[in-house]
Amino acid sequence: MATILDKPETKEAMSSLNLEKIRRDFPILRREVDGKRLVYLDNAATSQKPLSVINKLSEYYQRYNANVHRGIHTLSEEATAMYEGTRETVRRFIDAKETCEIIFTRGTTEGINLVASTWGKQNVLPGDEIVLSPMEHHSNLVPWQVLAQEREAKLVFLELTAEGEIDMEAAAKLIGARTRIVAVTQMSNVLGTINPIKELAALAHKQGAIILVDGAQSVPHMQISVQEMDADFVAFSLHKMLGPTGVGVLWGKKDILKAMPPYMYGGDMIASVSRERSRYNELPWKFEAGTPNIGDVIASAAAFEYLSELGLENVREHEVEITRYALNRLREINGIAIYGPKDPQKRGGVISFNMKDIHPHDLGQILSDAGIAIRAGHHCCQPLMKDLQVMGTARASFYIYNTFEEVDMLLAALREADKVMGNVAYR
Amino acid sequence: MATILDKPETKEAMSSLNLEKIRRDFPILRREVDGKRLVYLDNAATSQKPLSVINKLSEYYQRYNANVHRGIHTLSEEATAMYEGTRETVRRFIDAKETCEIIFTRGTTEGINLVASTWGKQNVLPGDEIVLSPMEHHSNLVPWQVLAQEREAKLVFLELTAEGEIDMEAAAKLIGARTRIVAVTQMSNVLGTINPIKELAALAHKQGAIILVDGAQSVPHMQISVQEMDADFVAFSLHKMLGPTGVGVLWGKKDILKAMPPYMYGGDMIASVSRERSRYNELPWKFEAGTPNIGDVIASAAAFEYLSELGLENVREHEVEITRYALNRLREINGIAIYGPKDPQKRGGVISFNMKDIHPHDLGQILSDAGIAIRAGHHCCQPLMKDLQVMGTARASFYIYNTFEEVDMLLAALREADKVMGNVAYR
Amino acid sequence: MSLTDDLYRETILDHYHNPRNQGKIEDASAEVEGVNPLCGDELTLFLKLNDQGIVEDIKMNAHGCSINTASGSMMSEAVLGQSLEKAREIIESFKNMMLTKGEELPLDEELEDLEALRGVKKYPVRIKCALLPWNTLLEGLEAAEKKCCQHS
Amino acid sequence: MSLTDDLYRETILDHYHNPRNQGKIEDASAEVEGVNPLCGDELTLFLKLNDQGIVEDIKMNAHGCSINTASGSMMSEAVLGQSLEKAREIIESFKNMMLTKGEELPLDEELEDLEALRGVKKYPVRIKCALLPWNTLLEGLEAAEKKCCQHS
Ligand SMILES: Cc1ncc(COP(=O)(O)O)c(C=O)c1O
Ligand SMILES: Cc1ncc(COP(=O)(O)O)c(C=O)c1O
Repeated sequence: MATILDKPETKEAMSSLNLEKIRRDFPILRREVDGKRLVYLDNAATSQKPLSVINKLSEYYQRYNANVHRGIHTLSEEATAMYEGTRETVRRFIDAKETCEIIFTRGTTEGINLVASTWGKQNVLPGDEIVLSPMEHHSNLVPWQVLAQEREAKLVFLELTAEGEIDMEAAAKLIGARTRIVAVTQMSNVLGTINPIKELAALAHKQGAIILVDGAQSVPHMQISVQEMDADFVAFSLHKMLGPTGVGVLWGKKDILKAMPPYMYGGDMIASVSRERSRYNELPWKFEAGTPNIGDVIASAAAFEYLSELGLENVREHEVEITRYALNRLREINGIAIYGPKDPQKRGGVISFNMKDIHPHDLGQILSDAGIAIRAGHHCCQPLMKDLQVMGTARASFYIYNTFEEVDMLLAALREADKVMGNVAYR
Repeated sequence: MATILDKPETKEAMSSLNLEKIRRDFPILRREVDGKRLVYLDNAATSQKPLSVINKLSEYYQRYNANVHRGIHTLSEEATAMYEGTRETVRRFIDAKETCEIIFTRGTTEGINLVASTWGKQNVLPGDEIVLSPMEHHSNLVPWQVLAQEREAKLVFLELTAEGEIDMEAAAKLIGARTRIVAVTQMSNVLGTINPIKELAALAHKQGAIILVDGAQSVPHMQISVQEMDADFVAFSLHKMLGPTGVGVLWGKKDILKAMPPYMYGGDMIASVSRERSRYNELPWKFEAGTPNIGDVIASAAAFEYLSELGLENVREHEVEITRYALNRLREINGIAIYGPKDPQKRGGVISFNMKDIHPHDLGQILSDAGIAIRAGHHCCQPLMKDLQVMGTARASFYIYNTFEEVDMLLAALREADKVMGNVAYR
Repeated sequence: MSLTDDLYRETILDHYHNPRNQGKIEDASAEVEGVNPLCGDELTLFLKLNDQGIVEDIKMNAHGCSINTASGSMMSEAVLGQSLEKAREIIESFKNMMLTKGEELPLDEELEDLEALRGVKKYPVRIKCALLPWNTLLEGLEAAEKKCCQHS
Repeated sequence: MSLTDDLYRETILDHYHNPRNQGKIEDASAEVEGVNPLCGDELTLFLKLNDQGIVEDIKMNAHGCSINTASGSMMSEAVLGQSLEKAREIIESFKNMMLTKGEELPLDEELEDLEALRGVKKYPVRIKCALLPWNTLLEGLEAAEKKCCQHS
């Protein structure tokens, strides 16, 4: 390892991606922060956007901005074709059977709320159980808490191993006859853990339950097939995968979506309306009330295309390697606690850690002053923080444009932080 | 009038706006459709966007894109400052008391659904009455239908005069002791009618009811003050007022918002979360679950600024004048039916009409082939179409960049349509 | 105005101004309604099958745009007197023409009139207008067939 | 690293590493909890007022960042032994310093230590960290005052 560490240039050659070329596509990476080059390691919060996405957005507003679906004029026809075309792009990307299973939302949070308050209200009865993992993001926890309270249903939590993986033996017992739904993240935004969705889906289906997958962290970083994993719902956010803010996708199995009542009511989701009563539109429009986020949906197509061109297997490989390198380097620091699986193959490119005695907020601040953007806090996972017995963690998360050199810069800054805080953890 | 008609150049001089200058700010207006210059008269569906908005969006993604609120690094601080700064811009624009009353939504539809399913479920009981006007958009009708069904409440419809204005004498009787909420549009997207919100608010408040204003068509086109009109809620969409798609605003009175349960659950809207229970965040974040539409909210600030710089009174004056001109010219056509108030001072720049025997779809298509974008159909107002005894209407709607010359082009194309359809309405 | 001319070819305008088989059938084997959610256009279709499953009569009550009306009118002519099976074949080939992208197969000679509607493909929104009568007919045939079977 | 140096001046680090008045008060007049929703930092504050409404004792139980801890520590020193009224004045001037934009008024001489926190203003997110103890104290004073009034 030592020789590689000495020559940062050669480290990049280890990547399955052409990082230099990729970085040129992201204008923000040329930005300086207080005179220092930006090192963006907050990708689990939101990713940066390539020019192709920014330009597509701009082009939409400069060339064919119009409201969709009901318009008969040229602009509206063009916008509708592009908007609906993106649905097909998504379908292919996640390997869904039909485009009518693709619902555009604002993001993962809205997707999960949609399911909890339509499917949930229809199907969860008093005494029923909703099974969650202890590593769920608040967005995949609080909607179920509220549903459980309303329905007098019970939340059941899966168990984690010491390395932060779901204990599948316990899961086989916890997912039982009263389970109506298993709602679980495919990749933890704190631990990085990749959960075995297919096995969990099998356990759920055996009990006649369904499974909802929070794909916020997984879909941007690895190839998924909703059919392969045999999920019933998958929700994810475009802003975490090179797309603009304000768009997400909820995919659901057609038969389940068909049986659900609508979520919001208004224009576009109706078939016909009289003063007292309305008939609702077909899938997917039944779930898309009002003017959608047309521009951002259309621009999202460029994000999907960018990732597909790189190849999701290359994206994943790059992240495994940079995570492996970062884990190794971080372990050099005395008094550091790193959470989640040790094997980079078993996790995503998200590393949460604490440097003894230094509050993550202080770390985050000092790193920011060095131009390095990481996240610090509870990462919307307060129950997990409690389980880990910490107030919060510092979190570095990688994406397709991050280099091994940036990991080195992180390390240097962490050492500097140690000094600033008058701490003696590292010698 | 005749002399003015002969010299299109001089007509523009009648406008309170510098149209030539404004048009240069909208790149899409230079577009050609099938070799004809685009004439965009579908502004009630969505408006076009000035370069300042497009550039602000692009700048956000190129310079300081980051997730907001919880981030400690520079980008996140910048994004948060801009995002929250836009709230203050909105507050000033609609004359709200506090920024915490400004909730960002996807659009009008989401805003109204939010109120119906939080305030509504808490406050509307069996036998209660929800008062609507017959000219409501589906977005301000269907959510109340569903609430009424769930709560065994009753929908009560106001009455319209022959010119499509709310009959205020009847309203004084229809808004009664059982009324819990009056939900009404400030400007009809079909008839153009401007409704007397202040008077309706007084009637509602006298009965202890509240009033929700659908501001989708009014806020973009006239100066409003939520305090002046004494409303309890106002919802509107940015995409109809120079802003990007995917953002809207729900304003509500603080005390009412405070007493409401949250709408969606997840990140950002919580104060603290344990496995079983959560405490919710303060206003306005209580109602903004998940990653918001950061880029589009920030870009919206440029839209508000653009309109404020023009001056809403000038915008309104321009629209009154172009509407007056268009109404006069349209009346030249034999066999045309024009809906809504005759006096342009009493209406917005939305003109719905039918040319006898020609289906609006056919009109829309033929106009589109001439480069002219209008809307044709039910405009999400099927009950009103039924009242008007039509299947749909053709609708031309104006905004700050439309010229009197474009009205002339509309007229010429309508005559051409008449010929194409083999009709003899116009001689 | 070439596109417009294309679209509003003579054939279409002829059927639009003089739609065939308008009206009601009192003793219909099936009566079905169709609606286009985008524009609100509605259509009521009446069908009468005889014992051999032949479309003995077809009538429509429609208030639609030119495309919708002409498409319905042409459709009624195309299926009147045809067997259930043949009617379904015709529907199939028409829908194929309207929905397939890329290579364009001409319709059978006896359906020549319908070729006039091919121009509508340039206007995606209006394909729904053209298809509404046909989708309604599909439903009608099914309903009528069920009824006939119950009779026997 | 000028900004960082600014922020983590000696005074702050001193209070951070050796926070004053940490612990509990068994017979407190008030015990209140504060939480920062953004980062989850929590704080329990204990207050003891005497009959004259003087802050006789103040203790805190906090696990926060340096800003939060130092701010609480300095606060405890600033209000210990002060009257309710004076304590509220101090809170007011500190909040003013942290929240006003534009012209900067220096704090009174006796609050000099607190000046060290002025640098936090450059980091909007962390203003909340600095304010948490103070907002919690405000609540605590109110609760304590109520209790005292009930006694009399
Ligand atoms: C009067 C009125 N209300 C509500 C809406 C719905 O707005 P949005 O589609 O942006 O949610 C519209 C626009 O379509 C409208 O014109
Ligand atoms: C695992 C996980 N689930 C859900 C979310 C919520 O996504 P969004 O904020 O885009 O709705 C996030 C991101 O913050 C996440 O990491």
